[in-house]
Amino acid sequence: MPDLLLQKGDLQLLFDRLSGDGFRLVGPTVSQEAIVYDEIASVGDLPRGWTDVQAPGSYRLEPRSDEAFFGYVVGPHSWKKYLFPPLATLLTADRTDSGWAMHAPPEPTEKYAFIGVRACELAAIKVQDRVFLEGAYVDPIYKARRDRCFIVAVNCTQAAATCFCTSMNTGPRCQAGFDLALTELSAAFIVEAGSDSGRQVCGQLPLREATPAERAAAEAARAQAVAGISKRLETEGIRDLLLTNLEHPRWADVAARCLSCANCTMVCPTCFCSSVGEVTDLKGDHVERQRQWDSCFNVDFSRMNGGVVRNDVRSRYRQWLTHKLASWIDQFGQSGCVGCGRCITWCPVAIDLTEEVAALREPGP
Amino acid sequence: MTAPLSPTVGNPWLCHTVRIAAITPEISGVATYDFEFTDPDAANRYQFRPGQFNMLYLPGVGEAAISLSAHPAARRRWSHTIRVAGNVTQALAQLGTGGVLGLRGPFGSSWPIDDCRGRDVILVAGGIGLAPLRPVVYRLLAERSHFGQLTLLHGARSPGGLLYTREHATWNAGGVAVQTTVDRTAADWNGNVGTAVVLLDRLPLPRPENTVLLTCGPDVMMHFTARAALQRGLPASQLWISAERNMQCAVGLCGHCQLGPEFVCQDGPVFRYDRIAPFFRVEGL
Amino acid sequence: MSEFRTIRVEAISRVEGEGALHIRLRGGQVEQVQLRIYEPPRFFEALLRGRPLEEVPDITARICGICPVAYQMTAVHALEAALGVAPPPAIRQLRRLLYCGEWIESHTLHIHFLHAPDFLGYDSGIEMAADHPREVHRGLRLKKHGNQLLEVLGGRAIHPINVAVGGFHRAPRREELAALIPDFEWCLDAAVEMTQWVAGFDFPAFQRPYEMVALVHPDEYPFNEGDVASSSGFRIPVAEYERQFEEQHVSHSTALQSQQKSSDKPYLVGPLARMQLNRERLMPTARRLADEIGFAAMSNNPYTSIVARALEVVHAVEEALSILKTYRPTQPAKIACPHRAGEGCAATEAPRGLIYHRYRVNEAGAVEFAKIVPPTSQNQRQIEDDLRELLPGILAEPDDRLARLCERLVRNYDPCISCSTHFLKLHWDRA
Amino acid sequence: MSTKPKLAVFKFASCDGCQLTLLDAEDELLDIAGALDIACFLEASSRVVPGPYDVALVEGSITTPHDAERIREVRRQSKYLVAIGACATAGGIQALRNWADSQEFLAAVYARPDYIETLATSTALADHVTVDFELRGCPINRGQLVEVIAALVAGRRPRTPNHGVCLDCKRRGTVCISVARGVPCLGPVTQSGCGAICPAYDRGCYGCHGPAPQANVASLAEHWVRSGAGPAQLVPLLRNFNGFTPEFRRVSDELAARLAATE
Ligand SMILES: Cc1cc2nc3c(=O)[nH]c(=O)nc-3n(C[C@H](O)[C@H](O)[C@H](O)COP(=O)(O)OP(=O)(O)OC[C@H]3O[C@@H](n4cnc5c(N)ncnc54)[C@H](O)[C@@H]3O)c2cc1C
Ligand code: SF4
Ligand code: SF4
Ligand code: SF4
Repeated sequence: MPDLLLQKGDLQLLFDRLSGDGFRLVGPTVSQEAIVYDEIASVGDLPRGWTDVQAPGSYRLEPRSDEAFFGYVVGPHSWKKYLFPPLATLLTADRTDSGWAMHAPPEPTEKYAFIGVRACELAAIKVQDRVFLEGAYVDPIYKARRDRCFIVAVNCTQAAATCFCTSMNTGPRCQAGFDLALTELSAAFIVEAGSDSGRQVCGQLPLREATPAERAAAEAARAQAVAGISKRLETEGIRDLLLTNLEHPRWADVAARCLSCANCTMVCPTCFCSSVGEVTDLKGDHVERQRQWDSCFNVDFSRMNGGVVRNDVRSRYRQWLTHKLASWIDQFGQSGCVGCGRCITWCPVAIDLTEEVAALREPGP
Repeated sequence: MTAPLSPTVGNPWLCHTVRIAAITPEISGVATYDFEFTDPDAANRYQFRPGQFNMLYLPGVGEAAISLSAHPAARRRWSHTIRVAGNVTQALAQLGTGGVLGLRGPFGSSWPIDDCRGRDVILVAGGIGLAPLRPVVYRLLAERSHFGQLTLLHGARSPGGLLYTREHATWNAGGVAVQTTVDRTAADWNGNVGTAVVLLDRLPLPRPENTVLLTCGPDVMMHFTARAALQRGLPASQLWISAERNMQCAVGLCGHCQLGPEFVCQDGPVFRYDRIAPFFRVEGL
Repeated sequence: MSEFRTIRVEAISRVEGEGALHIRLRGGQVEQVQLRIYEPPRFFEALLRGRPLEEVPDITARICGICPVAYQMTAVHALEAALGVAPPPAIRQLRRLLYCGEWIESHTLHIHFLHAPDFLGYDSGIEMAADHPREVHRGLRLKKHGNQLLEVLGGRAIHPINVAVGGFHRAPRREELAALIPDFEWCLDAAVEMTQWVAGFDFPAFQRPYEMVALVHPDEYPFNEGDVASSSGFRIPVAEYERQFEEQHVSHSTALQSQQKSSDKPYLVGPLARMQLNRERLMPTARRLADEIGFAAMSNNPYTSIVARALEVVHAVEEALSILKTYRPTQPAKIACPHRAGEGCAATEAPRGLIYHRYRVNEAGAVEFAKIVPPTSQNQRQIEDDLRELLPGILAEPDDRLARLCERLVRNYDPCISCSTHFLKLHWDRA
Repeated sequence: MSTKPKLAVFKFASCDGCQLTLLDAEDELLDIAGALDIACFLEASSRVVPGPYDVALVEGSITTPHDAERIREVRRQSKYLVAIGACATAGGIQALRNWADSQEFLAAVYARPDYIETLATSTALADHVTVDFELRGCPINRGQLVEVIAALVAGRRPRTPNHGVCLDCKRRGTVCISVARGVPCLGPVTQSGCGAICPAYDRGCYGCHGPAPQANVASLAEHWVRSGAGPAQLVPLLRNFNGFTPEFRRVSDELAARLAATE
């Protein structure tokens, strides 16, 4: 299918089409002085005219000089909150005369269309697909949500100072894993379809084939993103580098700065750790088994009979970095990092994993 | 409305319900529980391999990973030997015979019994670590003629911590030489004093290259056991350990049990030593 | 020694905080009545000095967990006066809404757990629930919705986190408040029923010539604003409060007590005083109900304070509902409050009565001086005075019953003893 | 005699907010009263059953010689003693006196300071007696209190999470106020329990539940100083309801010393 052109004024028609097909739209909106993902009703909810300025430990929402809908990079939220909800009920148990009656929670009825998924985020969804769908066991909660979602990707036309998708081979160009992908030009979007459902939706929209000039403009816009990426993570031999340097002095150095607050793991679109807890009434007759996001940065995360395994910040930071960038490769055949830069921006004390890796490349004294 | 579940492998969070059929007190704070499935179909389907574990679920209290200590050929009733450690095990200890709880499993890797054929086998167990090795003992006894010299070295903190002592005579008679030792001696104790590693050091090893060692116990104990075995000439590929980590899902989805690149719940708990050694040795990993 | 009779209530129960009562009779005459507050000193006025003024609402909330909003509201108004700023009506309205939540919560707690058991003969609301399940469940639910309002608007019910000098840290979203409307509609009916229930209690015949003091406001039932007025007829701006009233250390007492400067006389603050001076400005349902149940314009019987409280719950629910229904988020939620050196005071109406704060701040935005007059210290002398009046008529009663009757009288005032910011050493009279 | 566990509630220097939390558990209160014998709870009941008690919930800090004695008596009377709230677990807001000249404090508030009998410090219960469980917060969280009671009734260890506020903040989808607006926030070093309300209401966390385990307060403070927040701003933030906990105290003292050196 050739590249198609959607006039900006017709973006709402795409939204209407998806709503008409029963999708609830979630996309970028401005809230709490950031661009966050939330349910949207119309193009009016998009962060038109806003952008983000990011640096290690800092994010600022700022107005843009133009009226771009998607003129920002990535914010504090990722799509995992819809696919792998921060809180989910796994099981309910009710006391009966003969013991317990246990039930799986009902499957969700809603289906979501994600609007504005970036290339690194497509990669992150793929990473979580590997974790939740492609192993020996399938997570029913993730699967029920993932099976039903429709993805409208957007190609980045700019980059933040914290982005390094080019190092991780995940972007900025959306290659696969979407139903539709848009590239924003000043007056229109170039639309690519990446799936049958995407092509079907295209068939119902007033699209025309893009001219070579328009295609070139899109190419140029996307190239700006590539040009804007300044951060780099050297991935050559990274698995062995990290796993053979488990006693490197740098771990103690970063531990002096790291707050072990878990922010990096919360904002990371691929981190998947969770804990299970019991929620009961006072009599304990009705019980819900709930799963919540958790993090390897929490002291109790590795608690077991006999004590806590990772009982200092050093071992916890080491767990995070080595898992993300090294042992993830053993476990899932790919890196756990997609280069989105969130953990750098949202670290309250500006720790930058690319700098930590660079330091680990230096031999210890 | 949600339909009552028929437990399947489809949703790894679903539980079977099991009833406590019998409780056998072992040592102080430890008892063996025999469970029966309330659903006969589930009972017919259920099988496990020595070394595997179940997640036992007490609604409102939580789940705990517990190894099967049953005979591997068991049908309809499966036993677990459980030490009171915290919330779940405590609440379980308060349930009597007939008590009903949830069970998911079996999960995890198993002891390499097939690799043991034709070889000498040493089992080294520390305290409750003997529980997951008991199914191995049963298998070795059942197929005694397929194995060489069989030894069980069992250590505990004190004489009161030695497990399954009432079975030791049968095991000895059946061809598994049981040696016990304690860290701290007591008035009526005239056996060995010291760790199981001391017993290992003293054990004659006629053909180390043809000996398999399986160990389960506290991390430090397994550590020194592995070191001693290597020094005695056992190849690292013939040492196996069973690791313990915090587990919440038991199916590789929650991240808690990672030990380096391994998920202890699915890649373990039983690991070949040469695979796990680079990580097992690192403190706080 | 036989001519002495000492009655002690070592710990008055079902009041907020802990206090003791000590009465000494000599030859059939009441010689001494002391309401003793043994809340250890917490030095709020001293520890506020040097703190950033923005922290004052958070810190003063901790004076009392039962009416933190009263402390927060009084503090922000006094500080805004010191800084010479005045938040716009939209913010005022949200502040009234927050106060509604606290009144509902605090009043229903007092009615069901502390006060009603006295009328119906129980030791506690929990025991009362066995025989009066409908009333207690209704009360619990009313209380819960009061707390929910505090939670939505204030972040949490005890020590809300959303109150700021200049307004609120964040204005609630419209849906957040709108979601409360159905429950508050239920609350209005429930509060009316509750009022009818308590109005039917048996009230001991006991009348006092109270000097009643409360804020008055031309168009509102008072929460945050108004002049200080009295049933004897004076009306002064809040800024003159300290000229009219003073806190004193009187020889027979152990705590700082407020009294009128000119006359040396005690006075009464709280729901009875507010009803007395502001009945005309109750919301329509509350006002109609007050007439229906015949709540006299001038109730000088302290036992009827439970009815006044119930009527104020009706009012608070009704006013909350009207705000919830028309609410649109205000932007900004907080006005700018640039630092400057200054001094300011404010009075508001805590559930248990008038509360007064005065602060001096410097140009760096730090507190230099703080004065806090909580409601209970103002009522304390009046309580002792009431007891002196009550005692001669009940002296024939055995000690334990006499003590209970006195305790019951004290509970009329809903005293919140932990809010006594000052405290003096006790001298136990073992006579 | 009932065989239900006997519960007592005691108060020391405090605002009553923590014990009020029990009465604020409107949905559970009557069930709690059914599961436990509320043997001594002056705020709610005139009925006082003498000790010993199975469980004591103790609110407030120790600030007078008399209270230092009384807490020992409470300990003797109680099988399982739970300290509830920042006053009881850290000395509370009134522990600010611990940095001050207590005589001067007295003189500032009272006309006759010689009448006041008080200690120079406000300290946590654990500084005086053995405490079996500490429930943090100023005030404590209602859900956590109900969990503690439910756990005690069921005979298990209460499940009150130990992690920092940030985790809850992110779970509820709040944008980090510190990163997105440069507002100093104690969330990263504060223990969870409140539900991360402050950042959700557009303000920084001020540490109601005290330091999280292994909190790296020094690194956070250093970061703010580098980003331009002065010790004058940070010292009061740390010296708050939980200011006297060792983690917050150490760093606030260092910052205060730095401030003094520059003055
Ligand atoms: C693969 C595998 C197999 C196992 N097999 C067996 C077996 O066969 N038999 C057996 O008895 N056990 C076995 N275990 C161990 C068992 O799973 C643990 O002992 C488990 O923790 C018991 O659960 P619990 O809820 O009773 O204890 P938990 O409540 O989890 O408590 C465990 C320990 O941690 C402490 N603790 C927990 N939380 C805290 C906290 N917040 N603060 C301070 N201390 C805390 C407790 O005091 C206690 O010492 C196995 C574990 C694994 C991983
Ligand atoms: S590790 Fe950091 S950069 Fe990598 S995917 Fe996670 S948040 Fe993004
Ligand atoms: S172990 Fe840490 S890095 Fe790995 S998925 Fe879990 S939280 Fe993320
Ligand atoms: S900890 Fe806070 S809420 Fe609790 S009693 Fe003390 S001041 Fe009140």
